[in-house]
Amino acid sequence: MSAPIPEIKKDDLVGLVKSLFQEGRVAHFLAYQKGTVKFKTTPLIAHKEEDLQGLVVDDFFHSNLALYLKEIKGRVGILTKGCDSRSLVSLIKEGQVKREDLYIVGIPCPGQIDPKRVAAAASCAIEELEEINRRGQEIVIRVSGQEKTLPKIQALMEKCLACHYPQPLIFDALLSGDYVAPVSPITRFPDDLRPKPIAEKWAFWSGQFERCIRCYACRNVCPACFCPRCLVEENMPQWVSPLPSKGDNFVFHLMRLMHVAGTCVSCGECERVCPMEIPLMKLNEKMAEDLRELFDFVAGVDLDKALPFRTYRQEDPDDFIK
Amino acid sequence: MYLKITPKKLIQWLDGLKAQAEVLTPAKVDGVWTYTLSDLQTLPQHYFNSRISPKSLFFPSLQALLGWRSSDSSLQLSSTPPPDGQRAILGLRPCDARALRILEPVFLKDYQDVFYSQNLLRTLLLGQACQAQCEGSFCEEMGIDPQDSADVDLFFREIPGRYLVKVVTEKGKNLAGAGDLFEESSEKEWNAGQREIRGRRDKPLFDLERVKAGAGERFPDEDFWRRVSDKCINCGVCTYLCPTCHCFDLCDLQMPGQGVRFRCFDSCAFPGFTKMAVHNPREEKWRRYRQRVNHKFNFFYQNFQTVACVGCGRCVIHCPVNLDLREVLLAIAR
Amino acid sequence: MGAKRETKEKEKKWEPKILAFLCRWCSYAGADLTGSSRTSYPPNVRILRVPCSGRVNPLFILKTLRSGMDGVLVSGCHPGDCHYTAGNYNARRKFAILARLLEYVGIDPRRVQFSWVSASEGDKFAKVVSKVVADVQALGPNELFRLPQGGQTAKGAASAHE
Amino acid sequence: MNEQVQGKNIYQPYLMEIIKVVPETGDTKTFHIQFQEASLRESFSFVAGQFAEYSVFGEGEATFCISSSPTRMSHLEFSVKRVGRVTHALHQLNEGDTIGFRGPYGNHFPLDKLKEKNLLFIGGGIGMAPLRSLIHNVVDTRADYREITILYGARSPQDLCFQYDLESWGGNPSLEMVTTVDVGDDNWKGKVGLVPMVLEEIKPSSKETMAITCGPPIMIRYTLKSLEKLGFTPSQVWTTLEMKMKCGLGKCGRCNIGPLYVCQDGPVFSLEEIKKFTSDEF
Repeated sequence: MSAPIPEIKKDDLVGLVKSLFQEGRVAHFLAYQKGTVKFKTTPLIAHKEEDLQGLVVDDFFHSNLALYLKEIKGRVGILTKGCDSRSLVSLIKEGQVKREDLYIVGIPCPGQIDPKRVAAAASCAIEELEEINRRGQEIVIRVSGQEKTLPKIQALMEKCLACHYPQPLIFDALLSGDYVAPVSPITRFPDDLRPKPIAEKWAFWSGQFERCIRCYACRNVCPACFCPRCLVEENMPQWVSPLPSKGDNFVFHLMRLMHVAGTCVSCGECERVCPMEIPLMKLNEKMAEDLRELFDFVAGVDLDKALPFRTYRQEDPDDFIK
Repeated sequence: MYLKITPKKLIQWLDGLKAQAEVLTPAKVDGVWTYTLSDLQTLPQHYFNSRISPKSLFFPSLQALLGWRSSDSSLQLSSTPPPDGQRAILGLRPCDARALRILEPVFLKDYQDVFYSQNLLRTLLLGQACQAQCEGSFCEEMGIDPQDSADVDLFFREIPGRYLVKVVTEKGKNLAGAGDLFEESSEKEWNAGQREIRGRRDKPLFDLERVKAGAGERFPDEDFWRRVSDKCINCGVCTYLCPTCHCFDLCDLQMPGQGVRFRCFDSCAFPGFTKMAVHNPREEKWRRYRQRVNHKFNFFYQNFQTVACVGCGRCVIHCPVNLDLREVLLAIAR
Repeated sequence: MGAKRETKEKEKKWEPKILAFLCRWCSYAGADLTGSSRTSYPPNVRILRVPCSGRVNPLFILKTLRSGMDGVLVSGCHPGDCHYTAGNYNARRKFAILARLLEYVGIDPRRVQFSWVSASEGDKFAKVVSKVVADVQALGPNELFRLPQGGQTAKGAASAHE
Repeated sequence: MNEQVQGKNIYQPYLMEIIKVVPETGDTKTFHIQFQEASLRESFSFVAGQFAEYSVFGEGEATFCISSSPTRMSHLEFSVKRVGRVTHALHQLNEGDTIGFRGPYGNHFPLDKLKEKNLLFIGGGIGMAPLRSLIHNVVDTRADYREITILYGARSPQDLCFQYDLESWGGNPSLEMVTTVDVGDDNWKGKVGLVPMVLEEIKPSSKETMAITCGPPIMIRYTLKSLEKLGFTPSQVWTTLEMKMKCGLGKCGRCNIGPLYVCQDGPVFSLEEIKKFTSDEF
């Protein structure tokens, strides 16, 4: 349906994975297969060579497959984009997976297309989009039989627009030939909420927290949320009530944020899967920026650098304490 | 009885309805289609269906059931009064309307849940025919006609310049019959208003009868359930968005001197759902997925002679990992 | 009967409730010194003794706010003085991030304050508490998470008209 | 009552006062409770085997059977082992405290099928609570039944609940009472051994006998096997199942075993019924 990520051939990938299975290098391989609805892929969890039949290479590699490392243990091969590879770095640092158990197949990422943004740019419903294709630096779409061209900035996921690590950071094999994914020139995606007065911030977030239905899709899809028993399931004492009320949702989201501080790589999966479209990436990005500014820490880029809450410096900022 | 009305007059009629009822219409709020109080400037455009099913207008995700005030010496309980005030919901799709009927025996049989029953009684259901097949949907496979419904009070079918209206209930008749905004129409005109559904599949994906039988037959097949639930991430999106899922939790919120007991959504996909002190009968993911599918297509049918699924497709398109219920049903029917 | 009592309560002037997490090795002793040296400080503070400011999980702070307290104070040993060498250094990092996040979601930083108070700083403790109480007094009650009103709350996610 | 049912809030509990707390073992207590509303003390009725939802306001609701007998209605009793949030909260309560009560719910022991039969009660640990309700009931209507044997086991003598009842049953010439523990002590005069083993040792006749059992899942599993060995057919064996319940009204959807709702179709089932279950998830 759409042009694949530059230079990546499905046959190369399938060939590689087959040989990994044959050599016993992996017992499971995580990749993508064609989704059952438009503009979506679905994770392919292959346990043997035959399972690779449905494997695809296309423009909708949305899922961060590292999430399945919570469940699937042992020798696992995994297809990773730049952001996903940062998740792997984080998980290795957290002791959740061993580097030697992983076989990482990297793919340089040209940015993932966001059908929601495309539909918004074309002022139609996603259901009315007939086709989305990548053509060079542009995205070509078809709505009611009419072709239309969108610049990347209107079509890619917001997180991709400010991505500084489109190239996988750790890998055992890189599938791309000579293609190197471009680093975004934008430092960060602008968040117009940050300069606003505090009352407006509360008005915004209390409205968002009010809408949360506590389906836990954000938590369950998050590779960094690997606790076998989440705090919200704890009931003696009950720290967070399961009620989807504004106050409890506030505690849940802030608590989750603090828990993934330093491990969250802003892969954006929480926001993508949120059925209420709560802009969770605003929170992730804000925290990522604070970590960078206060502690010079960027999540998932350096295997050797200590996680921010596992270390300290005497000269850490102190001005907020009286 | 059949009527018709122009869009302009429909807005006028709804505006008049506002005097006696809250009028909820579909609107996009924060990027999500919901039923919301309408200013009735225009009727919704590019509208397929609401994100969260309208069941939550009847069975809300958070419902206060009772409250108490307590001191050291005494405790006073107060029951939450049943919801009141008339309302009308416009744009209800046939699938969601059916779902409300499917939920009726759950909430009304044996022990009548006054919150659900009152919400039904106080709401005028204004259904609307679909013009295009929703992504991920399989309503026709589930025996639902996307262009007709007997589960509402009035049902609207859009034709160029007009809405054709089928009067289903007395309540609908009384409301539409009053005034002169509606014109007479006929069954013939109604039938002529039938439209080809855009994007409709040529032939059904599966046979529901086979699914009903197959779910039970497949029940003991652990490998099958393990395979189909492999990529499930145990979140509650499918159940919370579903128009027929109705499992809930009861939960207390205590603040100094007072508290409230709430009913809130719960999901069979969560491992904690059936967890007891020492034992959890559905600890494993495949058991939970099997429960969901069987509850809908097997157990619910045994108990209430209807399956608890209307094929709206919400679980299909909003599943974070695109675990497609249709494919599972197809595999069951095979 | 209940109504009468309610109006009475309303007439009473609102006083902020502050929960203070105090490290037992310094600020708790500091609070003690404040008392024994007869320095007065506002009675709005409920003190919770913790083994170290490092014990204060950000969750405690969130939970305190959610439980209806109007303000939170966390106080520990001055940098370099931690009984456990680095508990306060570690805590400081978490608090720095939490404080910024709270500000970002719209919780006024004056509601959640941090201080270093040693066992000998009885006067400082009184000052810190007075400031927190005055700040929160100025902000008014923490109504952010008021109990949804008993009867009426029914959150139809599909209804945006609450 | 009926006119109230219409429009009544089915989630609303009655208020009950705790009139007595009886410590049973280190982690189990029996609560004696009474309706605050005097009229309910008269009108309330239930059948042995039914359960109710008990609330500690602010902590939540939990499900327990009513462990007193319908033949002794001066007050109600229920017994609680301390395992989770609500049970911990209940254990904190004292005489005079208020709790919430919704019920009775569920089916009950098949008294009509037990009449004119020999009865064999097999209980383990806190599983004695529902049996106790029925035992008191049949003792109070003793003439309706033939021989009655009670076998009760626990981990140690200290873990035996209802010691006061055990004494009175033991002293009752019309009952045969056997107690057993996994590990005895110097003063222990009963048997030592697991319930199923002791059951095979005392060899009750299956002729014209109904066996009623309740206890931890592992005990039930082996007891059912032993009963089979002794010649009991599935229709002669009854048990009450424990599943997580929240509403007790057949709505909240967590106690189902296949199409059955334990809170409405159970909790009392015959082994014959259990063998026909679709699912092994209990």
